[in-house]
Amino acid sequence: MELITAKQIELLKQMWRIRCFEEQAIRLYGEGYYRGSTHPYIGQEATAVGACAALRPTDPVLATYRGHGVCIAKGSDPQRMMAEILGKETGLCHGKGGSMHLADASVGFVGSNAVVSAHIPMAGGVALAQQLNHTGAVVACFFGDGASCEGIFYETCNMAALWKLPLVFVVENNEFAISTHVSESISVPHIAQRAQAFGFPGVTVDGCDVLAVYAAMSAAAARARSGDGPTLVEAQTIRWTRHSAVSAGGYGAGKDAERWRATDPIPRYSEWLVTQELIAPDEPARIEQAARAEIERAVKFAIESPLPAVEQLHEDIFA
Amino acid sequence: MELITAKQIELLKQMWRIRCFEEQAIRLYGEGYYRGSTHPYIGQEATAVGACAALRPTDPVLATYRGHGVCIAKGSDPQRMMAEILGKETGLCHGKGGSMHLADASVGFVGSNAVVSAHIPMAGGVALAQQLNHTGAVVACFFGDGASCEGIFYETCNMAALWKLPLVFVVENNEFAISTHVSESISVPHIAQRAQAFGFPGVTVDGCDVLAVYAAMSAAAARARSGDGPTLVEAQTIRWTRHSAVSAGGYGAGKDAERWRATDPIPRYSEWLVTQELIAPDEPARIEQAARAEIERAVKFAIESPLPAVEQLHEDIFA
Amino acid sequence: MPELTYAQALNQALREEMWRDPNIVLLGEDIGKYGGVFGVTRGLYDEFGGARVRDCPLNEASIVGFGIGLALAGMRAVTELEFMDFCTYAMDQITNQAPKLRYIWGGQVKVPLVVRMPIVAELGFGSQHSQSLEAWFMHVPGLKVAIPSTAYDAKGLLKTALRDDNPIVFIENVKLYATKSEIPDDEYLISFGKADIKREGDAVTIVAISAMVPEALQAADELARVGISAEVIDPRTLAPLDADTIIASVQKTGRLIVAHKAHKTGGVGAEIAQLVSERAFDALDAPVVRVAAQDVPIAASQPLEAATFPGAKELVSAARKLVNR
Amino acid sequence: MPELTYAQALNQALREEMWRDPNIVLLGEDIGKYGGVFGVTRGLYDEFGGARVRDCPLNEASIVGFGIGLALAGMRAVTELEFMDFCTYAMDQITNQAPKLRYIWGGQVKVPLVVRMPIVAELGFGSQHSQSLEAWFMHVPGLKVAIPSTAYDAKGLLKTALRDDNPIVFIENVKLYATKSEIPDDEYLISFGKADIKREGDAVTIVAISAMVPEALQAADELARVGISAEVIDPRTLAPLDADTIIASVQKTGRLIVAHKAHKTGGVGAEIAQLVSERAFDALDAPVVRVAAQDVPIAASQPLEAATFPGAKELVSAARKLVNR
Ligand SMILES: Cc1ncc(C[n+]2csc(CCOP(=O)(O)OP(=O)(O)O)c2C)c(N)n1
Ligand SMILES: Cc1ncc(C[n+]2csc(CCOP(=O)(O)OP(=O)(O)O)c2C)c(N)n1
Ligand SMILES: [Mg+2]
Ligand SMILES: [Mg+2]
Repeated sequence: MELITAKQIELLKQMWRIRCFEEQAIRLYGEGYYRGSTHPYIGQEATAVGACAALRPTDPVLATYRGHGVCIAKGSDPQRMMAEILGKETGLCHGKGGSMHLADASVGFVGSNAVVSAHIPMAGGVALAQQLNHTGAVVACFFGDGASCEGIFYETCNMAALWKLPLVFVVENNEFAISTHVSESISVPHIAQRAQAFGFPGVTVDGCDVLAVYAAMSAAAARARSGDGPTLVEAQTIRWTRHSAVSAGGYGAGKDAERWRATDPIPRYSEWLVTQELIAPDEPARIEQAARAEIERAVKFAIESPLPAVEQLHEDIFA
Repeated sequence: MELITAKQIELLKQMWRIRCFEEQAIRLYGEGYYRGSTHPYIGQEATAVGACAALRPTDPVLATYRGHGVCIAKGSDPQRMMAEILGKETGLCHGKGGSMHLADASVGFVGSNAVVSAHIPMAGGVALAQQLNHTGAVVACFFGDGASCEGIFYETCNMAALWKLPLVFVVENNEFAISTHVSESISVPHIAQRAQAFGFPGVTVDGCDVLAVYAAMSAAAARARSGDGPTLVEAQTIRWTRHSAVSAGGYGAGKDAERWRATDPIPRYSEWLVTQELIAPDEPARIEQAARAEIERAVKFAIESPLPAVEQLHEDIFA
Repeated sequence: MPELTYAQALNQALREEMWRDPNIVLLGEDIGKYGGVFGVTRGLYDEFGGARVRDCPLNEASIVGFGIGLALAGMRAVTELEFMDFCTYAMDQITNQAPKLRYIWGGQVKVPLVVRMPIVAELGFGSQHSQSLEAWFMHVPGLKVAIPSTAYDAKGLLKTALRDDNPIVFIENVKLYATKSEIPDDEYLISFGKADIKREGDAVTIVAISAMVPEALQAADELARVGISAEVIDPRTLAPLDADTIIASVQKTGRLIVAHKAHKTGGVGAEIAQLVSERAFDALDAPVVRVAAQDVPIAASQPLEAATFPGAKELVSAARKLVNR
Repeated sequence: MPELTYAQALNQALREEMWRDPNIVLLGEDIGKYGGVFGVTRGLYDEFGGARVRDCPLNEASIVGFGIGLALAGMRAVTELEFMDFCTYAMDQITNQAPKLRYIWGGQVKVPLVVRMPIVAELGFGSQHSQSLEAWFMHVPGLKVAIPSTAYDAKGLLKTALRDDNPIVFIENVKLYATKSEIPDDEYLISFGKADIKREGDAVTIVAISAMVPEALQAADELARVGISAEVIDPRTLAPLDADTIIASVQKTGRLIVAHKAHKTGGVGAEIAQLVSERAFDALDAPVVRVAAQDVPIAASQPLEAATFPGAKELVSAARKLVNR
């Protein structure tokens, strides 16, 4: 599936939105605008953006507490996202979810889950619903390398394979759980290899190359849509931050700066767009500026929004 | 590893003990000597006997509620086993466990578990203890095809592979869970294939051929003992009975009689022993008679044994 | 009116609602061609097909997780756990996911999910197959908990559950599956949060759960013979709980016994007793009495199992002691 | 005496016992080089090595299952769950396996296993990371449950747990990890089943659990200013529970408040209240009062979270109402 230029440029815009959004989310946490924790997606932007670009707007997506990137890539509104993270009434979830529980059903993002892997069988069920209702939709389920160790991941692989569900497992392999390196938690060199046990394809792709992710995801989605069942797409990526606002772990501040620069998906893709003469050399800077401005508006909106009234406490428990 | 003749003959004796034991367990349930349920091992004898013969007496073994066969194969006392099934004070567990919870620490059988797959990570922990204490022992964990779908099985595979534990997974693939055929519950043709996801060997063997099981298990045990880690041994077998005293399911009474006769591990192995001239042609019959007599004594012992006193209720909760 | 067993009544409720609502999908182990380990889904596979009555591999956590996913996608899922004890494999999905997603996502989704699970106590299955764990679920906000004791209630409550857009833990009882009620030919529903007075009396109130209800009725008969008039109340749902009906009864009798086959410590008896103490303290002539299973793992051996679970006998002596206090 | 934080005291208990007993092995996520998500195991990896302080993949059920296996093989396992909420993944191992194996196998084995898990309430983590689930474990025969509220108690109880041959759910609290106690240089143990009277008083008894203990002490100060003398009791272990100390206090005060951050319905407050009602009914001048979290999922947003959890303020008003009843 070929990308038209406008969409190719949109990929860069989305990566910048995510980058700027996460920088602000980190800053606001540091300045005490919200509590709990936040799990930045910086460095991994190409995975969410490339994968979601290969999906249709109506394709449901599920992700983790490290879900801001996927939420933006799926097309949600950064203003309501930031307001949610700050626990505001205007947030996507009226402040009840916070950073780890973003969801936006209006764009098919259902949603972030804070329990590692718990959303994987749910993604299977959402995919089963698509199959039963012949919607033609494909479901994408994002999760990490660590999550791929939880039993329910394998259980869902087996069921999805048995029932040939329209489901794509997207493993965001950023090399670490919190502090545990994949070499200490996964007994094989590539997580994609897990798929062999279930009889469906597993592919490993450079998760910092937005076009490579897009291509792999397009193939997986096409396969799922045509009724051939699930695919496991392992995106090898890297996170630029500590695990979360609360937990260090994994990459040490600075010590990996070299690798970060080398793998940074944004300049890499910017340069590609420029050399392909799809955009002018000064366009990337303008795109960055636009993203910064947009996210600053989102921050302003979030900060100025009201907190939920205590009356909300008993609302939305039962339908 | 070559079997001396005495041990070769012992394999036949063990299979007959199991066959007769289960026939009596079924009869006693039918006659109301005990409640709950019982899960016969008839048809699968070669798997437990062949596998345990490849282990040392000091090698710990864990199994399921369908565990009478493994318990006998590991060398436990049929009298105390039958007494346990009848809930008697003289039983292995003083009647507290019953048919689904047999255990005999004195022979390294620790033990049967009634929750599908729950014992698999425990087997991993027992194996870890062997490694940490350099005992040189290997742990064997028996479970069914259905059990291989539970998440903790895969979790344990990953940990056992990471830590190169002295553990052998023995899948008793009798084609059905309760009523669900493997083709409806497992997305690949051979359960042994699951091992590929974890980077250790998986082998499929004829579970009705006691020597084939013995050979596969010997290789797996040798590998584990030498520090190379786990192996998954899939024994393709077949059960002759309904799932349990309570649940039908799987093979229909009679309808599979043809296959049962064809795969019956006992005459098959008897004939081999005779043709190899390891035993006289009339020896198998004598072995059967001896087994029948031994198990009848066990039944008599169990029936005549006293029930536990109510005072036992509060004993053995805490150490 | 035809007499149906508890199991048949559940089956009828499923069948009627599946005809009514094509969105209902069943997930579980052996629920298809086989009809369920205890026969509750018998015939549904033939009637509705394998797409809606789905045999699953053995993986309880994912069965419930798939059910939640179906619900998130606008369908209605009914998941069966073969024995209540196995809810431990699906505990995260049942307690951290299903009852919380609507709230944490600010009302964006509904989770119409029924998790059916039978108690299998007193049948000699032993420690890992004989537990009554309803107290765990009563402690989880966002969950509704039904625990019917008769075929009639089982059908009416399950039909209501199948029209409710929220996650429901539906607790059945294998010991009751063969017990019968007259089932009206006309459709009926029983709303959650309405206790049922199974027998009227004025000397002592007995609140009984699940298999303790028939025991309580038997005890009431025996108590009547010695001149003690016992009122027997079945809450039928624990969440929501109809405290008003219980308290009204206690206002009348002044004495309360809460009876269940779950272990005594931390059982729902504590919650119900304390609720009544909080709201009707002055009406109580004596402390609330709990009749419950002993706090020991459940042995397979018959005499030990019998000594673990209470029955009509224990209820009778508790009631006599309480009344003659 | 040196002052240590709750987290440091736990760390010291682990270190001392690991030196004392070479059979102790730690299993968990991020507990090795990293020292634990909340730092409780800091330094133990360097001191005892990766064989005894084992970083595990993310699979809680198997982490606890491996711990049980180690215990069955004669070792002693300590497993850490990063947030109490994740016990839901290991529920079968914690409740159907560890506490039952010795019993169902007729005493043939011992299961010396400590499952450590911290409550992480009131820190804005939201619904799936903020629960207090102690009531679930109190309902399971064969389990011991510790839930210390001070650094001093945490160390003494954990050391005792590490010498006990039975499965123990050890409930910590991240909100308390930074609170300090003076820790004696000499070794000390605190036995299970001994409540601690944190403050003496004669007008009202407050039984407080975990993070409610400091709130109760603050409330007692404020109550003292208005002339109400409150006695604050920390049970420290819920199984076994020291009911005698609580009842002796109620005999004196005639009034009882049970306070915890767990949801009210089905919480341990119900069990403790009903136990006291059963055994000291006539000593109670008023019904036992429960001060507990609201029965709603826990929101991340600060004002909603604050409205969910009780604190000293709610305790003070509850006590005043109770005393001036
Ligand atoms: C069941 C469960 N266990 C542990 C945790 C704590 N925890 C939160 S994130 C995390 C690491 C997850 O690693 P990975 O799956 O690789 O995702 P990443 O954070 O790297 O994106 C852990 C252990 C949790 N939230 N849920
Ligand atoms: C967790 C759990 N789920 C379901 C059951 C009910 N059950 C008992 S045996 C069984 C089938 C197991 O099949 P398999 O693993 O193939 O072993 P087999 O009985 O064929 O030897 C089931 C579903 C159980 N005991 N535990
Ligand atoms: Mg990761
Ligand atoms: Mg099988």
